[in-house]
Amino acid sequence: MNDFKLYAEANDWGLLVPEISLAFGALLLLCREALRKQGRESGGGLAFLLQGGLLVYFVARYLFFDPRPDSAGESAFNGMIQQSFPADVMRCFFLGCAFLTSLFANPGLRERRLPQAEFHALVSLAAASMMLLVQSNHFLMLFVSLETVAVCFYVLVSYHRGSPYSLEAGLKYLVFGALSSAILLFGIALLYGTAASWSGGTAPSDPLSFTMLEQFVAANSDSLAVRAGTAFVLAGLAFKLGAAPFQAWVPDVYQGAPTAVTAYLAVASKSAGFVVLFNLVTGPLFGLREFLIPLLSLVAIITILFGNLGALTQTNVKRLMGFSGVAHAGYLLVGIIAAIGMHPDVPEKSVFWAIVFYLLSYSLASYGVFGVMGVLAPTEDADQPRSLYSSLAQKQPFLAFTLAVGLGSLAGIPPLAGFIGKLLLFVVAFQAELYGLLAVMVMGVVIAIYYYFAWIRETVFPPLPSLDSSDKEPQVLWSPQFPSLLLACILGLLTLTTILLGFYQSSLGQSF
Amino acid sequence: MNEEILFYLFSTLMLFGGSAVVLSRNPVNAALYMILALVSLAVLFLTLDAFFLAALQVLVYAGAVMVLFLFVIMMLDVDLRERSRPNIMAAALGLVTTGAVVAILLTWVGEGSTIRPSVGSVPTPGNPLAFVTGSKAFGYALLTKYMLPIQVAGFLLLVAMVGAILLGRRTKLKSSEGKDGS
Amino acid sequence: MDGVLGIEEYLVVASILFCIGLLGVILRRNVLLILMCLELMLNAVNLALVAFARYSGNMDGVILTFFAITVAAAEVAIGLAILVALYRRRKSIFLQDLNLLGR
Amino acid sequence: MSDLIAAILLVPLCSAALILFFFRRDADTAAKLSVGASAVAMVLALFALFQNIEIDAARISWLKLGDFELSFGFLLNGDARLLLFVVTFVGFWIHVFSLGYMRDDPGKARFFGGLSVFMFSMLGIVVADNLAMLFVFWELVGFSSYLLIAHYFHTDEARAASKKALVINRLGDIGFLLGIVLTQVRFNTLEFAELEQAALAQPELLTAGLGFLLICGFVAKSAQFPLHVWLPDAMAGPTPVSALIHAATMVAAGIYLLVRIDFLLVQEVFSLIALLGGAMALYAGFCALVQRDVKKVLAYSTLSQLGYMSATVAIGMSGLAMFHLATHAFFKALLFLGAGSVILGCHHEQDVFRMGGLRKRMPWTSWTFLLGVLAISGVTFTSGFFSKDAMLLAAYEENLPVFVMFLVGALLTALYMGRLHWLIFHGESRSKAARQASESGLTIIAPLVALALLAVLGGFVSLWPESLSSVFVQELEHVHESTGNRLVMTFGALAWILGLWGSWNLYARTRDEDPLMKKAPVFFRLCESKLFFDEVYDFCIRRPLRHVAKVFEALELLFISGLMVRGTAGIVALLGLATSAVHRGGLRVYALWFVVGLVVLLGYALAWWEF
Repeated sequence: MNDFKLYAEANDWGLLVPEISLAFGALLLLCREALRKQGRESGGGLAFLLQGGLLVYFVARYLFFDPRPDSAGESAFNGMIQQSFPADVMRCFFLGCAFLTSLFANPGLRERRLPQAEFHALVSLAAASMMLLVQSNHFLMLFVSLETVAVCFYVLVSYHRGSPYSLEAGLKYLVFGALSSAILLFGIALLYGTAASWSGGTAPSDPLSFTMLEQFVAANSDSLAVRAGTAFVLAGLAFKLGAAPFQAWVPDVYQGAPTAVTAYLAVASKSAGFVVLFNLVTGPLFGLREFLIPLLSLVAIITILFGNLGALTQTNVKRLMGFSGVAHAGYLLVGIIAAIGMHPDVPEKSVFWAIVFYLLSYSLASYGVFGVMGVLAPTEDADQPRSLYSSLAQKQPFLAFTLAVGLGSLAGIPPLAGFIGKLLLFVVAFQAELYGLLAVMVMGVVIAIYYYFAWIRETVFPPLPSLDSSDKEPQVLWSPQFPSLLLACILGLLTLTTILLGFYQSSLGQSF
Repeated sequence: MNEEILFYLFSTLMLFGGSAVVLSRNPVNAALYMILALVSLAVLFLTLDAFFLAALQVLVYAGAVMVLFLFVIMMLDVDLRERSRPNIMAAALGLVTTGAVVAILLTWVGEGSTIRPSVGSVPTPGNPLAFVTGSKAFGYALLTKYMLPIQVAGFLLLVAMVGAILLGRRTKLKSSEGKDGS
Repeated sequence: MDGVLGIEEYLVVASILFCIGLLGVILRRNVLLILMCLELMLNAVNLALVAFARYSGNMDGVILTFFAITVAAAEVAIGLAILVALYRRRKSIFLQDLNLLGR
Repeated sequence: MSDLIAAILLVPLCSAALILFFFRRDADTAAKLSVGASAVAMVLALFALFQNIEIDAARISWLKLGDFELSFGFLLNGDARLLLFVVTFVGFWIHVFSLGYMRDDPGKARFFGGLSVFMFSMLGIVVADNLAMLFVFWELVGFSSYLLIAHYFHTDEARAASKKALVINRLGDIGFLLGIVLTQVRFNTLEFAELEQAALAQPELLTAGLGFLLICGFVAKSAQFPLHVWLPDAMAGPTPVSALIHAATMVAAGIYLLVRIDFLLVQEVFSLIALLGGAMALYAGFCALVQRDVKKVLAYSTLSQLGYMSATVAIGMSGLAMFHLATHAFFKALLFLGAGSVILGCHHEQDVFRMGGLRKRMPWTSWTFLLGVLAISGVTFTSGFFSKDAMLLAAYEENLPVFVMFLVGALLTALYMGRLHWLIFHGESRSKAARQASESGLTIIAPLVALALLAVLGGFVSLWPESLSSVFVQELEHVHESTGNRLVMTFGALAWILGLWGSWNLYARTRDEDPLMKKAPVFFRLCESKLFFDEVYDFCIRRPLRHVAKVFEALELLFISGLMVRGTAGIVALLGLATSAVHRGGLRVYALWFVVGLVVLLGYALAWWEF
């Protein structure tokens, strides 16, 4: 039993303080909800406080106490967890996403009289498990935290349970989520089984651990079982990313989910998927790079084309964001391919920085856009035609400006953060000599400008009175409200950061 | 030899049950076939010396999950039989694809080892996670090496519980009922 | 243990069951049955995992199976809850009636 | 020093931001702010000019990834100083003019905000020290131009024109961007100073292909053949915008780009530019001859003058091109503002055949306009004379066909400019609006006088400060030493005398129809149809290659509708429809997708194994 004792001693819970505090915060929220008096609705104050506090904790930790830009990372929990600077950045990122999601969702929940405490608890738990997901260094840990994220999202997506749209979206997400987790698990089983029963050399003692699998895969890259397992694992992950041909659920689920959850799904869940994919392809599956590069390139090309072409004809802006999210996943996949196809003398870190920066710019812009959408959303959240935004600039210049900057950044208009993000990806793709993918990316970006600008134009320019034959005055069905002060400040901050990051980010990347 | 007979008998039963789930039109029948498949799987676990899992399989799946299914079927209490035949195209594509999956798996089968190591009742010192039949080692592993995942799984169940309560609760909601059926 | 049964037999059965589940997900229109078929797929994977674990003499696969069962149960619980809620709104659990999105 | 440059850039930017955020409703404050900003920028620019220090590049790193780095920095050499002065000076007076011209416009705040954005981005192009930064400002200039052309967005004309300008500029910019990327790949730097050294060190890296890609940006922005079609349409914008952007500064940015990167271009590229420039000088002259809209005449005239400049750069006399750029900016801005004053006086009548006799009613405008006409025609001792004469000389020495084209172009210039002046200011008033015209206020007249002063005196090099004239003075002396000096000057004088005399005969007593239409109908039709450009194009290219053209058309639809042209439901839209058609919400269809994807992945795994 001595070995088990060693195992037990390797569980260093101190490393996971943020995750543990999030989980306990969620428990606290649930308990308080259970004990509260009838009729008194508890808000999300505690959740905001917790998530915001942790964010500050992280930032402070790196600013003042423990700047470790170049650490190789440390392994803990018997190889379940691998901490490193990039993973910490992503933990921060998820905390930020959770904070924004809770904040953006609150007004809608209050208006619909839906329980708030549970929502914030679920958002916190999802954030905690995503934070574990990006640190996991073991397939079992990966599977469990991935499923926890997924289960949280099943509930969050169908949270507007009064709306058949939301429930339908939840159902679709669940069915495909379960399908993809079965596929992922089969892949894991294949990799595990071949590694564990490998007779060629010394079988790894822990065949689920990334570190051990890396050696095994590198030595057995021509085994069909390894390839089939990898294909299954990639298919399972591609679902999370919304990469083609596993993208079909994306527009529906994005449309049906509550807007704040859509943002969370689009940004945090997808980012988690990308970081996991990055960890996998540069870690355990690195030995298969010859096999992976053409495969992922194909997936990336289809994804970019599909996302952009699909978005082109959408008039419902939530579906449009869904399709465009698929396209962004395609661009990010190019980054992933660059990471494995890179020249050996180009550091992997610069690719990771390109991906992280892209995620960052994407999340800032997306939260800006989704935030505005949330403010303007009609009673039925899923039903948001583009015409809802017509001449918003005249009614609510602030919201219109936020929206325009967000969309501009997503489209990649030069001075904004989104442009730099795309540029960084272009640069890494160029350095990795992925010229074909580069061409597809450029094509995608060109198409994207069209649909983003159609929306911006709808927002900024008033409709023409008599271009069409019908001379009807556009009916003003609703007058948008100004968001609460806190929300407005956050939106302003997002916009400002999007603009500033376009000008100043070169030194941020040095840490990677 | 016993083992072999058990394997062939119950894998046949399991595959039959599985196919019947896919083919039966009445969900109640499907649920019962499903229980058949799951229990057969538990027996297959037994032939693999995974006694603890076999028990778990019967308890969790056949006991809890399938009862939940049946409960929902009874609760909805309507005619749930499918009227339309499955789409031929879909069926063909499905068969082709699934056939491809099987084919690929069969191509590979020769690669693995086919000899089972003998099973001890306690883990050896050098290899604490060697395969054992007892549930004690199972517990040890879960509470030491896999302590973190087990905690996460606990939260997963919590989320599932909270979610099920939230979504299943029947309360008056300010909703857009008017849009239903559109 | 005389080792007459090889791991192939288990894997063949597991992959056939997996594909039966997959086929069910594609073909069935009743959401309840789709959920059941998903369970079948997960069970097939479990069988493969346990067989792998047994034949390689490594415990981790069995433990992963334990987690897979947990996850499957949680997914079913949520899935059925959503289904019931949806049934209350739409009075149907057939796919052709549950298709408001994307219109 | 670089603080000073940064300040010049930031002042218009701040003004634009303030207008955007705070003064959208308060149009008067916005206007004052914008004018003030341009005045401050001009004063600062003058400071910068007289501090004759070569700038040490204080560079700010903007983007860094591995060994790839982009930065912001300033490069203030002679060309940049000259253009800095021209842009701020002309810009300031056009701002002042706009105060009067746009007084009652409902979109006044938006207009002045746009002007400030434009000033910021144009100045950015001038001082940028590397191609990446230049490109960013280049795009910003295009964007602000789009906004300003679309100022009267309620008219179809303005909307179409702004779209056309944007699309065509984007087409050019794609080539330019590719060229920049290629430059980065070849030389591993984008900085002008480093590039120049690298180009000298490794001349074998310079290829015609690189050059052609790089000049795409110039061709679009300076409206050279075949991307010239947007500029005449862009006259749908307000007149001050036409003066500032589409005559004096932005279109000249293309020339400036050529001058900045001339070390990257090879002989083949230069030959092409020379040919295109000379042809454009001629072609646009013919087109200008028959236009009825006063602004269109000036637009074609601009095209023609840009042709002069680009051809001059191409024959190796970039200093002279910069000289003409400066003088052209003065007199062309003057002419446009004069036209603006006339349009304002005639209540937005733009047809020259419905004007006439304005000499007495609008004396200031009439006299200053006349000075502008004389300058652009190259009348001896006006600014246009000095710069055009020098260009003619240079062409005479270096490239005889271009010289001939220049000469005929000069004749045409005098002809159509004279026509414009006689038709507007002489004869009888041919419409009610013209009979009721009157001079506008001081904000209109002051810019006219200021610019007229420079249009006349700007040619005397000795009046220029040393820091500016150093750009061209050497080349100027060089060409004047050449043998053909007398001959060319005589030819030049003949050209403007003949042109003005001819126009007087033809147009001074016109009633309300173009006399050319009667006297030389064939010629008139030829010119009116823009030399049958479209028809020839149709006959030579479209008909025989209809099938090929269809493919190109489809491609064009694909790209242009991708580039935000609304309403062109091209292939992309069809594909888009097809794509979204498979996302119709059917869960089983999605599941099939999923499984097909899985099979593709697995099949790939299997196939890989087989190989």
